[in-house]
Parts: sequence; C-alpha cells; structure tokens
Amino acid sequence: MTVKILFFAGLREALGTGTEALALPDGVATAGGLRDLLAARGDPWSALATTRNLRVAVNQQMVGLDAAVKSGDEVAFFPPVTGG
Amino acid sequence: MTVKILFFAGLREALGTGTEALALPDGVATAGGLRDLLAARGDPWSALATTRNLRVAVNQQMVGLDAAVKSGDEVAFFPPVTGG
Amino acid sequence: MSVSVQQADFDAGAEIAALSAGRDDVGAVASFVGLVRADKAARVGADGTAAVQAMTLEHYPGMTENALQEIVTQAEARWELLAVRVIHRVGRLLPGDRIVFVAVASSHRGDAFAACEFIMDYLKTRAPFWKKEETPAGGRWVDARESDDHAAGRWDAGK
Amino acid sequence: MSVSVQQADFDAGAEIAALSAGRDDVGAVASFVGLVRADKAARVGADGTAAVQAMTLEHYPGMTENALQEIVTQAEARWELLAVRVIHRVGRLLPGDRIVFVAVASSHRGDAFAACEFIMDYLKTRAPFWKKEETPAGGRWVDARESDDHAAGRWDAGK
Repeated sequence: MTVKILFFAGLREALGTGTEALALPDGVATAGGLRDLLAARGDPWSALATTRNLRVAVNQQMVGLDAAVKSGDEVAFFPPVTGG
Repeated sequence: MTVKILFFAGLREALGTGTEALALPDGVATAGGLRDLLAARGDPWSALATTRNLRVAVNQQMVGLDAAVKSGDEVAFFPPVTGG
Repeated sequence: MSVSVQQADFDAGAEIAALSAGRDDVGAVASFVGLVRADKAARVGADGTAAVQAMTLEHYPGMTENALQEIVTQAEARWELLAVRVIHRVGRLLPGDRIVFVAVASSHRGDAFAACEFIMDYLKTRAPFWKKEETPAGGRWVDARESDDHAAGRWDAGK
Repeated sequence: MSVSVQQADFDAGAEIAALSAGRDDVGAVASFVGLVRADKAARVGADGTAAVQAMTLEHYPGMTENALQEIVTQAEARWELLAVRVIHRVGRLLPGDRIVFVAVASSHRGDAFAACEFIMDYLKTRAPFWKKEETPAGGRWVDARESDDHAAGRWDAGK
C-alpha cells in the first residue's frame, strides 16, 4: 500500500509533477512529516518547505499539517486557493 | 392657483377618488393642516385621520406632516409603501 | 445607472450581461429577483389552497422613478459601483411572476453585494409602490412590515 | 442544491429562473456572477494596456465538487433556503468572461442575500481553485488575498 500524493498550481509547476505514489516510510505518520520527507530531497522539492501558507488535504478534506497520514490515503499539497 | 392632491392605494379606494384640485384656504400652510382640513369633511374623508402611519409627499418628495404647502404644489397622501 | 417602472416582464440574464458588456473592469455583478409568493400558510388559505391568487401593484408615476433614481444615487455615493440596473413591475401579477430586479456591477464583490441589498432595503421602504392581494376572501392591501423598516435602518447605523 | 465545475459558460438568467420554476413559494433569488477583470492598474501594464490578457483556472477534481457541496450544506443549515445553484468554470478564460455563479432562492430576501454572500466568501477561501494570469510579462499565479480570509471570517463571528 502506498500514499497517493498530489500537487497543484504553482507548487505543481515548481515540482514539475502533479502526482506521485510513495510507500510511506516508517516514522512518517502525519501530513507535516510527509511534507518534510519530500522537502528533504533538495531542489526543487524544497518548494514544499518554502511555499507560503502551504495547504494540505488528506482524502480530499483540508486539514492541518499535524493530521494523521496512513497507507492508502490521498494527500494533496497546494498553495492557498484563489478561485471565485 | 390651486393645490393638486393625490391619494394612493387603500386610501384612494377608501376615498373613492385618486385626485382633487383644491384652492388652498387661508390658514392652511402645512401638509398636516391640509390633511386635517380634508379629514374634517367627515366620512369617508376621516380615513385621512385614521390611516395608520399616513405618509405624505410634497412635490414628489416624502416629507413630514409639518412640511410647508403652498399654492401650485402637488401633495400626495398614501399608506406606507409595500413594493419590492 | 438605469431605472425602469414597467408592466412588462424582464430577462434577468440579459440585464446582468448588459452591465459588463463591452468592458473588462467588472469583476462582480450581484443581483436580486423578487417574485410573487402564493404565501400559503400566512393568510386565509386554511384549506391548503394558495391564499394569494394574484397581486396588483400600484405606483406614483413620476415620483416612483425619481425615488428609485435617488436610492441608486445614494448607493453610488456609498460604494464604488460601475453600473446599476433597477426594474420594478406594476399592474396585475400571478404567483411565481417576477416583481423586481436589482443588479449592481463593481470591481469587487463586497461593494456589489452591499449596494444590491441596500437598494432593495431602501426600495422596500422609500419607493412608492403598493401591493393589493387577491385572495379567496377578497382583495386586501398588503401591510408594511416592521422588518423592512429594520432592514433599511441598518444602513443608517454605519454598518 | 446543485453544484457544477465545468469548462462551459453558463446562462445566468436561465439558472435564476430554474430555481423558482414550477413553484410558488420562492419570494427572493439573490445571485452573483464573478468575471475576469483585465485589472489594468494593479499589475504590470504601466503602459496602459490591459495587464491580464487571459487566465487559467485549475482545480482538484473530486475534492473541489465536494468542497462546494459542503459549503452549500453549511449555508442550508444557517438560513432557510429553498434552492441553491453553484457553477464554477475551469480552464482558460479571457477578460470579461464569466468565472463563477451562485444563486440562492428563499422565501425572504434577507436569507437569500446572506447565504449567497456566505457561499461566495467560503468558496473564495475553501474551494480548491487556483488562478494563473497571463500578462505581457509572463504567467503568474494569483496570490491569495487577506481580504478574502477576512470576508470569510466575518461569518464565524456569528454576524
């Protein structure tokens, strides 16, 4: 079982990808932990750490970075929304 | 020179007329004075005294009953408005 | 700004589109359509039939148009508006018929919403229109509602 | 209630009419249309040309529709509503194009206005859409605005 990770808007462009499937390593149990894991890959992934007011959704619900993440979840990272 | 008097809605129906031209008698100088003069005619004109929250417009501007009225003016009496 | 008092129905979509046609600075159009309600519960129709079968709207020709213009001018002084359209129907209308239309175009939605609601609140208490309902029990002139005075009064408090 | 995320344009008049079609209890329909502004002054077009030449809207398929439904459900819990319609366009749009439509039908105008503005305020801050502008200087993602957070926050204070 993996985690499906999605990126949107400016973050998607900065990373050069909109989606990734990742086997969740031991010790990563929150959205914030996953963000840190990805950002530690270095450029361009550090954009995950530098994006202002980074938002996260787990299973399509907006949550805080302390929200739990487990295998099978869909986790999305994106900048603040600007619709309407 | 006369005053043109208009009545609307329920008041118009109660009086059986929508308009009247009247030579303003000496001593009648306000909308309230004109209202009292007309109401003193007895039924059905007393409706001018009994209509709840009677409104008055002089020259098509809503005013208070103490507003001045002079020959040549257009004076309208009506119940509170209910449009929209 | 444009104000109409008319017997004819109107096309809300065409009116909304007209406010931003040929210009690229309109970001927001807030609008309102008021309709004739059958008003089942509130009135005489205890048998469950629609209590209001029709409605006739009377106005004060000349003064009504001026009052609407004045209300729009006040709205334009309070908010940054790009275009305003007000249409009010008169004559006999049936349940479900449109009565009134207000649309306000602005660069920003806050101004458009506030001005649209302001115009409706002021129209309800300051524009000379009167409604007479036809019910199974006969005709009755609609009473002015205190809630409308309250709604209009909110804007005086510098909300 | 009905929520759509689509590339196609919409007909505001037809949507407004649909909310009260075949019923006689709707007294008020408040609606909002948001449009693409060229936004001359604020951006890079110091030469006076329209700074925003086009705009592309991205969304999160699935989550976006769910977020809009949830916002409408919240509005229905707060006010007495009879029907709600939300349409948000995605893809590439030009200045003057319609982006978003919200319409709310109620028996009373106060509920219709409040719910319509509430849905727009929440949509602006909680529905996953992102705008990228095309300008003479290149593409740029639109920044979220604090004024939108403020507008949405008003409703939490129990206004």
